[in-house]
Amino acid sequence: MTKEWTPRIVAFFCNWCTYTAADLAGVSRLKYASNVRVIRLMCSGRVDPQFVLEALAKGADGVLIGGCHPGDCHYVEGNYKMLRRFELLKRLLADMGIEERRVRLEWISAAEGEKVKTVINEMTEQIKKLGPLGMPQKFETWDKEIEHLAVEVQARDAAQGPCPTRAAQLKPMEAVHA
Amino acid sequence: MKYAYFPGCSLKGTGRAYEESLLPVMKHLGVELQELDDWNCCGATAYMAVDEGKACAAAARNLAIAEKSGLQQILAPCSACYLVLNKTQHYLHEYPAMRQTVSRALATVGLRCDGSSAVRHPLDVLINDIGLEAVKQKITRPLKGLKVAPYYGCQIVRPYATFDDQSNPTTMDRLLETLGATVIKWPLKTKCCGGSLTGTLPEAGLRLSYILLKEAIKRGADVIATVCPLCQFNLDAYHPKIAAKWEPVPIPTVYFSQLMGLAFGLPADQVVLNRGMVPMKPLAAAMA
Amino acid sequence: MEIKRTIKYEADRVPGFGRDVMSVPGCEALEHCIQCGTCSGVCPLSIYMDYTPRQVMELVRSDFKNEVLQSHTIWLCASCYACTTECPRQIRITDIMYELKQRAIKEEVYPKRFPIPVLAEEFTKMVHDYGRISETWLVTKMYLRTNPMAALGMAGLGMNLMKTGRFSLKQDKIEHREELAKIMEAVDHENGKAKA
Amino acid sequence: MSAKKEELRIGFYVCHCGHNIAAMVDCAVVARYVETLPGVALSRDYKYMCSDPGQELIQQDIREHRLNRVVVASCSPLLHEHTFRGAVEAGGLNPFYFHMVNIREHDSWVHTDRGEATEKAKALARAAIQRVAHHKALEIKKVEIHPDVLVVGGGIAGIHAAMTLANAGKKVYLVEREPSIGGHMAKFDKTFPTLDCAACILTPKMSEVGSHPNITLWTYSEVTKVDGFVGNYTVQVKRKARYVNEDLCTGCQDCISHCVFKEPKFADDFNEGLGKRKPIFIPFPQATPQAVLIDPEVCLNFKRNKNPDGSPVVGDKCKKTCVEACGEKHAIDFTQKDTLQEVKVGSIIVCTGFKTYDAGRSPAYGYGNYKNVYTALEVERLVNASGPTGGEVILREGKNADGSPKTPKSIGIIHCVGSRDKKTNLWCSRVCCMYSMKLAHLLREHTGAEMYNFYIDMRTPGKGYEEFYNKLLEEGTHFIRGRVGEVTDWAMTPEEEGRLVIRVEDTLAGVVRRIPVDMVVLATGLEPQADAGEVRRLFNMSCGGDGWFLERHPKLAPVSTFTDGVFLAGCCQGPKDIPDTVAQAGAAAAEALVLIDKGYIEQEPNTAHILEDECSGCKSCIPLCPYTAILFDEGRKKAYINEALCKGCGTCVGSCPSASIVQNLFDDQEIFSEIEGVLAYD
Repeated sequence: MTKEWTPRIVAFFCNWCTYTAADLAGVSRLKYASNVRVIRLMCSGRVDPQFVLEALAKGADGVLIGGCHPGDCHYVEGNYKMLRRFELLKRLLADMGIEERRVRLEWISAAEGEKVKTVINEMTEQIKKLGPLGMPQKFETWDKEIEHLAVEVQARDAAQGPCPTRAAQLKPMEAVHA
Repeated sequence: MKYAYFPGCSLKGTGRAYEESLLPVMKHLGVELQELDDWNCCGATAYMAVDEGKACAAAARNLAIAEKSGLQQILAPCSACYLVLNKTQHYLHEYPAMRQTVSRALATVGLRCDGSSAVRHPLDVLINDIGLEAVKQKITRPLKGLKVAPYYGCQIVRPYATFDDQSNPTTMDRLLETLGATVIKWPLKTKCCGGSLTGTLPEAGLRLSYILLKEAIKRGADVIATVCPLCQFNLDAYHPKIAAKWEPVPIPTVYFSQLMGLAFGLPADQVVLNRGMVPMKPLAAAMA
Repeated sequence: MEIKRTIKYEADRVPGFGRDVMSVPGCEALEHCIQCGTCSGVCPLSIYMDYTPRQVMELVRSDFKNEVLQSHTIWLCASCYACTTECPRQIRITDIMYELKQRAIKEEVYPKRFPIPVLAEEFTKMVHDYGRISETWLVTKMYLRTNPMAALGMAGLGMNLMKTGRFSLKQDKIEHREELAKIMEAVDHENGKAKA
Repeated sequence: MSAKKEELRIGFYVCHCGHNIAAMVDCAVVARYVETLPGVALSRDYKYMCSDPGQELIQQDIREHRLNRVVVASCSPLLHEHTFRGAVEAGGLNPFYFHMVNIREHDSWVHTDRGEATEKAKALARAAIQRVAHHKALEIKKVEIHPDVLVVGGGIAGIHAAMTLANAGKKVYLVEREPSIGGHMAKFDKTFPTLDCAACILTPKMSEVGSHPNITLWTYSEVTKVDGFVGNYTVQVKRKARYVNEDLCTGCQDCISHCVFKEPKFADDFNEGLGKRKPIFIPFPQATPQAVLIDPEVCLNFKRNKNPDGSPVVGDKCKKTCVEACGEKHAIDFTQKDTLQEVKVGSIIVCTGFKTYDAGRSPAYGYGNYKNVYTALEVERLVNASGPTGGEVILREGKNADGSPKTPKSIGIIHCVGSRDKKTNLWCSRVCCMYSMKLAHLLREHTGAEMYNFYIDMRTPGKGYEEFYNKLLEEGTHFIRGRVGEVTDWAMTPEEEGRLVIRVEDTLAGVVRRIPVDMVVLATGLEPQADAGEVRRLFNMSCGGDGWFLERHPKLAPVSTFTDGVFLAGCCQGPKDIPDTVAQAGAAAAEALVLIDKGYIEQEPNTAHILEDECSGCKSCIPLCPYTAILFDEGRKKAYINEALCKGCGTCVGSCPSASIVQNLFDDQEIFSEIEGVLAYD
């Protein structure tokens, strides 16, 4: 396709505030970028960090999480729980070299259809500037590199026998995984 | 305390009494004012009517010079200058296209304006930076018995000023009360004096000045206190014409800084009451 | 009795004029106007206007460009911003008036010998030439171009100014006039580029 | 996994919704695309899926094509999920083998490029197809409904709702913050457009409430805490001390006449401060309950005897002539304290009303600055026969020629004060045009003054309202279309001297006018109560951007909220007049009756449960649950969830480190496949 690249954004919206706000944006016929795909959850507290990682791994260039304003959560404080997890998640993503601006948490109440529009448009523009994240492609390259490495190691092992130091180093790693 | 000082054209011309009285008062309060190097006219209300881009660029040159001087606070006593410099700041912040045009134009002469400076009015500085307590300390001759109508005019409170209420400003009221004067309550504090229309279209402009003078007298004021050179000019210079068209309304109009100088006991050449065309007799009588 | 047609045909409109004005920075909110008349109610000069400020707003929105640019209203605005402050739809009416003045000057459709646009032009010219305004000169020039006889009536005022030491025939000027000229030129260049 | 056992046969339906979807999404393309996806047995596009034939189509297909999953791409699930689940169930499938895709509110209505919108619809549909494969058959649970109802707010809305329920034989707790019920309506003189006397129609209803055996009336009380959920709310009410025992007081008011204060001295709130009352008082003659109360801020007994921390104590520095006058009734009790009371109810109707716009926020109109500028509510009291002047319209300032208090000869009423203004409130307050005309009529009747009404647009959309406008025109009231610029006291002409001058553009005539009047009335708009934010949190409701409580759906669920079992009525939901308020209160009562008479509510089965084998017993989920639904089995060292308490937020699921908690309808597999599905496009 010759079309200009546009980012893919996955959004997790809570049923009571942000999803309703997105419905309101629709009813009000506000216009915004078509890049976002919304997944409805009952509460932003349901957002498992794995959802965010999974979305990025499966090709999303950004993830948007929408919940009720602090103090307004339909389930008392699910949004606070999300906020706490979100801070940790941001650190994790930073360690993985993923730009902070790709993942965004917004409080959008049921009445703020206008905000849904602004946030989605803003985020689309921002991520356009950042460019594609391309995790699936990266995984492919990494897989190839590892395959390549494995072949090389096998070849070397075949030639020299297993490396004693490497085996010794592996042990504590395995212990960690256990 | 040190501020960049933007006098503007009027304070060097017909409104010189404002500068002549304001500078000694500020000095007396320990405030240092450094006149902007080679400042140019702000553009006032006339330039905006001709070319907005150029008007903004011309005003922005002054902001750029201030930024270069390292002083982040610009004192602009003239209402028109205060408004135009503020408006320019707002436009540069709000409209990226305008910001681009202006910064490119300034760049051709090696200037830049990032909008970091604050444009301040003397009333704002007196109330919020210096404080009325410090002003009180300097009073040697309280203006007891003097009834003053505080007249703010339009452009210091509208539409950008944040230091006072847009409909019912009170900073000058509080200042005058601190000086010991009695402040007259009247609903015309922020009504238009006619602006430049007194010259261009006298029948329309002078009527507004006449109403102000008439109502001030009706409510028992001895003197009108103003913050703007154009207001002062309109309320001071056209008395013969107003008298011919309606009725004589003999009440003097002085700058608030002149009243401050008076209360501080500064010498006559720093209070410059002689610059007014309407006799200051009521003032002198009230003071006696 | 002289009669004049007052009906407006579609051909009297300049389609797109309203949209064009509303696209100018500061003039966007005009589309929210509910024609309540607060602007006229607070305007100290509305009593002299041929169209009230509210009518000007509607004429702009309905593309009646010629009526608006030739009206006295835009020149009577003293920029007191009362309308802008009081407007319930936060329309910056004063800024729209400025925009209309600019267009009238550009298209040279303002009333001839009308002192207000002449003053604005002379003012601008003086800023260009000297960087500062000398009020006495400015006013003199304006009277010469509009109504020389009226200048005589101002003699008394001149005398009074002289008596109080506020009259000066010296033309004040800035040092770096070439710098200001260069900035102005650059703005023209930028604007020309933008339009091209 | 069940999906593996049987062959997956998904039926997919994309709805045109007339042109609403079809204009921006190529429905046929979407249907053809979905047809190619694994597991899809059938894919159709259809004009109106929610219509009877549309639902019939689903049922028929389930039977004829042996469908075991259904996906509908149409509008928001918040609108029609229930409908389609019903259709699926009617077709013989478990209703939860269904998923809905929102391609209207989230797609066709918000995008402008047909290609992009169609691509988005395809991606969303694909996600649903992948998701629905993992759906499981679930059972709907029923929760019992407690038959008692709490009504909060005793204005006309609360009164009507409470009476409706009580007459249906239900027990009602009516809680009112002020010392008497009646609300704003009790302050009005007449009601538009019929001009019947407000007190005459309200007072009988008030006393009925006071004596109804099914109504427990708690005035001078506030709800302080709400726990629980639909069917089972526990509500805590603070009953403020009135220092008078309501049950013993007969309303004889002897105490008031015998108070040590010979004359009323303190501003009277009920009369908008225009009148005065004593420290012991009854808010107004028709107050319900008919019981006096004491204001401890001004009562000498409390004022002269205070603890060091300022709290009142009973002392002996006042002669307490009131107690003497009360005699054997012993109704006055200086030792009374605020008390907390707890009740259990199944549903709640919130009717907390409005407050009027503070006219001081519009300084151009001079309220507070010029004494003869009044608010409309003040004028309601002024023209009221039981008001502070006995119904005589006399001005705060000025004298007639004979030295008597001044009566106005001309009056200007300014509409839309604080309303339709971006700087204050953007909404139209809906009642001001009508009540302004009512006041114009009454003021004219009382004073014979020349009446001017200044309006922006005249809004009379009600039965008999336009006719009322016409009646006012016939009476000779001047209607000037123009929003007033300012009210001042400076004069341009001799006739303006000493009067208030209204400056306005008469926009229909196209001229600016100055109109001198003796009295200005500001038709202040309606605003949410100052504490609407706290009340909203208390009952777990939502507010619109303007601060009014948000109904569940503006058209189809106008008295419901997003919290089941909590209903709205009256002006707390938005400005409205008395007929609309009463209608809404009736509707809210009916909604509560539906719940009560059904006896149970069906609960969405989106609760969570713990996979015992996976649970590591780390307890990290336990403090996360706001409903304390998660418990710990110390013996087996495993957590377990009480599904009756679980509300289905999924917060514990999202944070379980061993992924051992599963939420029905939102389990990990379902969501992961949805994520994969939405990203598989291009």
